[in-house]
Amino acid sequence: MPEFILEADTVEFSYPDGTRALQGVFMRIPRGAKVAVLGSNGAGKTTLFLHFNGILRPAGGRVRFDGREVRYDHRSLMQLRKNVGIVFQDPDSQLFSASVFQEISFGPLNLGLPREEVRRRVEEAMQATEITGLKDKPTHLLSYGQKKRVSIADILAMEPAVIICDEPTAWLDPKHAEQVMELFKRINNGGTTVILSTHDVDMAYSWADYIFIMMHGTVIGEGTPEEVFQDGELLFRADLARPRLVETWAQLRNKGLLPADLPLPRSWTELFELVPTRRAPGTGGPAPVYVLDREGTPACAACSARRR
Amino acid sequence: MPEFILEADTVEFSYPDGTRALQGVFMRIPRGAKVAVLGSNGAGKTTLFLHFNGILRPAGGRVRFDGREVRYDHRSLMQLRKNVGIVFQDPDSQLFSASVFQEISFGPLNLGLPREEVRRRVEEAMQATEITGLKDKPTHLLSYGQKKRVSIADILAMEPAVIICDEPTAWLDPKHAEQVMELFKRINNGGTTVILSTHDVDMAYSWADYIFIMMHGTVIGEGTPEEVFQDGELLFRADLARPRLVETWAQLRNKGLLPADLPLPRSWTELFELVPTRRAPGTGGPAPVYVLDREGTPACAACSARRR
Amino acid sequence: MFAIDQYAYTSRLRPVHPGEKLAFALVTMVICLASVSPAAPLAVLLIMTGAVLFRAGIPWRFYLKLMTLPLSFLIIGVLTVAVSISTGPPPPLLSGRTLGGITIGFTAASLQLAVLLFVKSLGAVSCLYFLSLTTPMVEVISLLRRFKVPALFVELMSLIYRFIFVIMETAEKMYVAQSSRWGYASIKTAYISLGQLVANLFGKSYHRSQALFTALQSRCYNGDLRVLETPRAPSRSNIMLIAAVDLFLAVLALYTGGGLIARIHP
Amino acid sequence: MSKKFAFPLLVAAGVVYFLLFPQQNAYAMHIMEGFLPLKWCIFWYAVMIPFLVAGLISINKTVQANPGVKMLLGLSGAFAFVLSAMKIPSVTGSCSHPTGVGLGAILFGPTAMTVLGCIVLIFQALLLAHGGISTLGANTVSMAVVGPLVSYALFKAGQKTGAPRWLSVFLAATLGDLMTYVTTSLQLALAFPAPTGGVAASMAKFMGIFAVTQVPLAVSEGLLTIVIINFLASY
Repeated sequence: MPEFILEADTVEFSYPDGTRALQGVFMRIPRGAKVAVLGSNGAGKTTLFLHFNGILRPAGGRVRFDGREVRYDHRSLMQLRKNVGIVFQDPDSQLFSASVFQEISFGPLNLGLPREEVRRRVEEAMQATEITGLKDKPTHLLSYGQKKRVSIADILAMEPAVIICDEPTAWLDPKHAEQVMELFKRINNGGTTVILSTHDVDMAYSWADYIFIMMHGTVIGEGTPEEVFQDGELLFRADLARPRLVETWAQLRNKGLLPADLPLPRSWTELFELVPTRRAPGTGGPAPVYVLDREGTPACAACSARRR
Repeated sequence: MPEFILEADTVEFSYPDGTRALQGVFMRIPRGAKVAVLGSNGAGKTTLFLHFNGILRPAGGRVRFDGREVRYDHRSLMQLRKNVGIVFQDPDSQLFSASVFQEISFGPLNLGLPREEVRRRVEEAMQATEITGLKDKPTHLLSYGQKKRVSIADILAMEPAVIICDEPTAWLDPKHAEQVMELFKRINNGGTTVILSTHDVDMAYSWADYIFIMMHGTVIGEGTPEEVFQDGELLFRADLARPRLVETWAQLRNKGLLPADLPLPRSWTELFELVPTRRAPGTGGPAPVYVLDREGTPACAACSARRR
Repeated sequence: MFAIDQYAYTSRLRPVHPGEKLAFALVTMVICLASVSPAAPLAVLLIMTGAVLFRAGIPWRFYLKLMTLPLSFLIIGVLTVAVSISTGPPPPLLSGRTLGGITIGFTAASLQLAVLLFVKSLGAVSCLYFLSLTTPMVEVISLLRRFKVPALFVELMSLIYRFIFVIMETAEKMYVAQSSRWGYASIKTAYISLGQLVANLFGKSYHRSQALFTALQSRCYNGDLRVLETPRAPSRSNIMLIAAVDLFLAVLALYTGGGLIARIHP
Repeated sequence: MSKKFAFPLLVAAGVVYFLLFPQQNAYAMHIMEGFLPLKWCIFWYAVMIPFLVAGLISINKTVQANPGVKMLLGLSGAFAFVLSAMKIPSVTGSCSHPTGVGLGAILFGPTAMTVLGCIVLIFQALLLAHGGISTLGANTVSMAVVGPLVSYALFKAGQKTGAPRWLSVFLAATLGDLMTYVTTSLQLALAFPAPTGGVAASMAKFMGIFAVTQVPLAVSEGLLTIVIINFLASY
């Protein structure tokens, strides 16, 4: 089995209006990985994704799936789209059915699967995205976050080998954004390769195994989150901020509050665990501060620190 | 002059389909303030805004502008809408003209102003929003961010006393989002009261003077950002996360690294300035770390710390 | 989204007064259509093509592609006019066949008419392209407003023009989303998907119209979509040039078209 | 080239072109720019104007009562334009563009369709290079007056007689389509009567030729319109 499930090899593409959207993109997606593609609006992320499932055809270069070059006859395209599913950014333009159940069954039905299999897949996809309760609701009455989940279930039900999601957390509040990212972690645990595009560096840093940075239609950098976000020059060129977490870590280390030889933490919890507690002189200890813990129940920070 | 420019006094409203969108909203907007209204989709923010300029008429309760109760005859409504402008969330359903110049001239013309005055206002609004260069471009060739600016200019040209903007940063990437927030700061500096709705707690925390939290059609909490975001119980009820900055500050204070009696910092720079430097024992000083400074030029953190 | 529209905003003739361009295109088209010999239409085709390629700076490849667009209609239409079918005694055919008492073929007159029709159509098409490739729709609509076309018609035109692009974009997004879920895998699924797409698009258009109405109301909309026009001064030299070219074409049409000639040599 | 071969060669060339570029027949029912003689252009403009004025007056009345209708009509017109720019897979295997005549008449009524249809035709000429300015009158009469009137009448008749909805929708869309094509053929025949046999013979020629593309298109559009109306009813 090839190491890379999807490859873009010097892919070129221009839109009819003359915009050179992709200018020789070289990108290889490791099988089974959690990949984030970072870049601002107009960097070419969405255009590249549309090449990955054959909606767009490269003007130059090649796209390979599972080691084989993509062909553009009807049959090969259908095969590719069965294996590579895209969740688009705006759920409103991809939900069209009267009910959530019908909506999710659209893909599997088009694949020509038997009814029983379609039903099984829809149920599973609804369970995975935690929307079973919405089964009979009309799609246009759902909240934005629910619509997002339905649009992910849409693709899950086709059981693709790769799932691509364009800006999954755009316009979600932090809480729901985190839930969606958890969902993609679970999907990835099931063996599916997951590719997300985002301009949220914090999210990319804590979620991804591997990161590509795109700009003006090319890949200008790639690597593990630690590599990418410690490369100041690359971030500067890409016009990206450092993740808040890395920034805070660097500042604290710089202030001498963290040992210099520890690896970068991947989550805030990890970071705060690294910071040693210091008793304020003259007081019996730090003042209690109310923080929300992971589950969302209010708890006294001092207490929960002691519990740990 | 009354202290509050806009007041909603136990406003009730139901949509024809029976949804009870507002259930006794009590909200008073301080004159000249930067106000953020926080709440998830469906909390009633947009419905409330439509009451503030008389598009919707409360089923119960009162709306007051400048201390006087709003009346719903044609003349009073026109007067109110002249003073309270709303920038809607989706520029594609606000911009009705293919010409940017004509688009912006619509509001001032409706106010019955002479042509010369209309022209002056359109020019000024385009300058303030930095879109003068787009004057001869058709709306459909603009990027999303540019359309957003045009939709703000639409309202600015009417020179209202209050400008309301529904989810100004939705769909914008972080850089453009920050530019838009800067724009609203400038507008506010000119004396205009600005009300924004958002579900971005980080943005609300660093931008607003005063915050309202809405849920299920009522205001469940209000106060300065410091007050609101230290009220763990309120945030929990509102299903909101704490801003990262507040969270980090609380953690550091809890670890005894920050004095307990200092006020909350309003920006990350402020926070890091509060953290005292500690020399690691046995080393000559902290190891240099590369960080991006505010202007985006790469700089050694240790050096820039020393420069300060 | 539409290449013609984009060229209209970027062509080198964009700064020219839209009234001059409209007048040039329409007067020239009328001369072309009124002409009864191929000479004037051919001259129109040449002049307009020259103006589009060299004055407006439209790439010739694109213009050529545009010229082939009406060809299928033109060829079929012209052939239909040229061919005569008769069951009676065969007319004086230039070329043709008789099969089972039905004669199919060309007559000299029909062939002549077909050739004339062919060049006249192409000439008129070049006038249309001159207009649409150099004059943005926003300015055409402004002209109509000034010509006292009913306000309702003009307002509807400007709304429709603005929202064509919005709805087109939505439709394209939906189409792409459906295609990536096998929506167009077979003829049957294609019909269902397309039906679903159109029905959704209609629903979205309805909701958008309501949102637009609310937004306009909050800007003191009182029933009229009034906007401020930027006045533009016409250029005297352009008007002279247009008059000269059209005068030349008119004389050419009259002189070669039999009008004048026929009266002198009956 | 000998005159003897001129005819078969030209016909063959036409047929080959026709087969090579089937997608370009999509808008075949718009009479192209410049194809009609000047006097017929004027004549069809004159026929169009009363219908257009009647449509505007009727819309104006509705708008006065309810100013939001103007936005609804604007969006509907844009919707109609986008619809006509879509491709439907035809029952014959090629692709064509729907006219939207039947759907528009059912959704918006025939008077509004005259105004919207006329504007859509202007944009098709100027943005897509289909149809034309000189032939706008003729095209409006066939696509935005006759077609919608026939569709609307058939749909209403179907409703009154209690025919199943799918049947009245299908008949309205298909026959509305076919009537636009008959009207166009008549317009062409009037402008170019055959030397022997006159208008009738010419009309037979045009109808015979365009039937190849238009009959399958009308059936496809009829089927699609049923699907659309069914989906609309389910929301």
